[in-house]
Amino acid sequence: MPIKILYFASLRETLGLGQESLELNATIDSVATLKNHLAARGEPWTALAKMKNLRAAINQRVVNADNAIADGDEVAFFPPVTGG
Amino acid sequence: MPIKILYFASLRETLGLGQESLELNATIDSVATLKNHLAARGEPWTALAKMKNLRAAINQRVVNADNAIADGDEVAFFPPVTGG
Amino acid sequence: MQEADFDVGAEIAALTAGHARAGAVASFVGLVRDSDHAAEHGGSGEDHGTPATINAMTLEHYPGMTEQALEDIVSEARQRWNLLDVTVIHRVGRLLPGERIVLVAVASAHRGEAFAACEFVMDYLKTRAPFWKKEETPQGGRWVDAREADDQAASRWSQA
Amino acid sequence: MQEADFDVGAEIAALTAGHARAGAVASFVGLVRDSDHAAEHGGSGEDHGTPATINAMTLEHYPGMTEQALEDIVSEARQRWNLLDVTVIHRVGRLLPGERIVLVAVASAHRGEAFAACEFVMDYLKTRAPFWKKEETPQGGRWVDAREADDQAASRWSQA
Repeated sequence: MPIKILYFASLRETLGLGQESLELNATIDSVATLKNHLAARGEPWTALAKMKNLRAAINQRVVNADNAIADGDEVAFFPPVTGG
Repeated sequence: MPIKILYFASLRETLGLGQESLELNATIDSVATLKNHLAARGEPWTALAKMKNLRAAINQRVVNADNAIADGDEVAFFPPVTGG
Repeated sequence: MQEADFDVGAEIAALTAGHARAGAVASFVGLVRDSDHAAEHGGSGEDHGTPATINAMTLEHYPGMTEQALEDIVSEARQRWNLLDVTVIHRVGRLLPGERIVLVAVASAHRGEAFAACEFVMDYLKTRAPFWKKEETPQGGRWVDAREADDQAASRWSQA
Repeated sequence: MQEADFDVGAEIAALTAGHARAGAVASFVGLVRDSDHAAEHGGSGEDHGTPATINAMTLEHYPGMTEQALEDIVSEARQRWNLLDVTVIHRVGRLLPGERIVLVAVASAHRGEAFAACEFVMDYLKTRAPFWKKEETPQGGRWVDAREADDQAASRWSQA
């Protein structure tokens, strides 16, 4: 079962993409390894590696880079929040 | 010109009086001496001496006991405030 | 000071109507509660062990001085923080449980200043504005005692 | 979350309607300002020396996570203070200067708890709830940068 990846705000605009699906494999098993995999696609995906303070959530909870990802998870990447 | 004296809240009720006029003299020249003069009238005026945390204002500004009183002043005595 | 109730939403909206830089409004509404003040706090008086029902509350004030005291408090808040506008409304007369007593609303560019100033105005109002509350309870009338907690709250601002 | 505006007075009144012990409601309303956020602060970016006019603001959010984040924040506030009720409303979509963005209202028996909880919810909302602001200025669209001051404000609550 693939994971769902969501992008928000300036990151969504930079990538020109709001969401996608991806099949996990042995080398993509955490937020950090997923981020590296995506950034390795080249421009504009390098933004994921370059953006300072990139935030990530798994299943709608904020997580750290070393957090594991499992099949079927909803993973989101976004800049620091600015509501209120 | 006499001074005007105002009493508020529980003090007003205890004294059964909201306001009065009084002529100053050589022995009544400050908040403290005025208070002593009034308390010396006997019951229920001793309440002025007995009440802890009695507050006083001259011309609608809170003052200390040693504050001088002048002819024509408006002097008020009241318990600690409890609004809001 | 007024006997009539006030419209919280309208007051807050009016506060920012002329201020395009206003990004923040902090406000406070104080209400008549249904049970005894001292008892709720464990009591400044030992004879208030259980909360007494309050049927009504009468607010007395010192006409003339009240206006001056509120102006002084708002003026001090404006000196301490960068505020765009401040509204203070305090009712007097007889009020029932659930009725609004007081509104303080502060508009500023940023929320930190709005919150601090609003709390400051309330703390000073509670200790410096000449209002007195008398509760009507089933056991009779009772003037509310000043709370030490209110003095402590107000004294924070002079230590800062 | 909603696109529609909200009625501050009605929300505050509703908050205390069922709570006879409510003596205090602290609330906060955040509004769209007419000039640039970063510039007002002296700027996290050096290229914002003078305030830029803001024509409109668009608020994006993360549906699903937003609800969860706000629930978590309110739940933490209720653990920290003795609160009677809490309302949080945050608008999304395109808003004009002067329009309301957010309402936080907290009812408690006493004002100290109401003020603290209201400010806590705002500080956490600003740093933990997935909303993002994009300003429309005469120079074009611009995503608002997160403010270090907001992180500092939120971090106060973990030191306490």
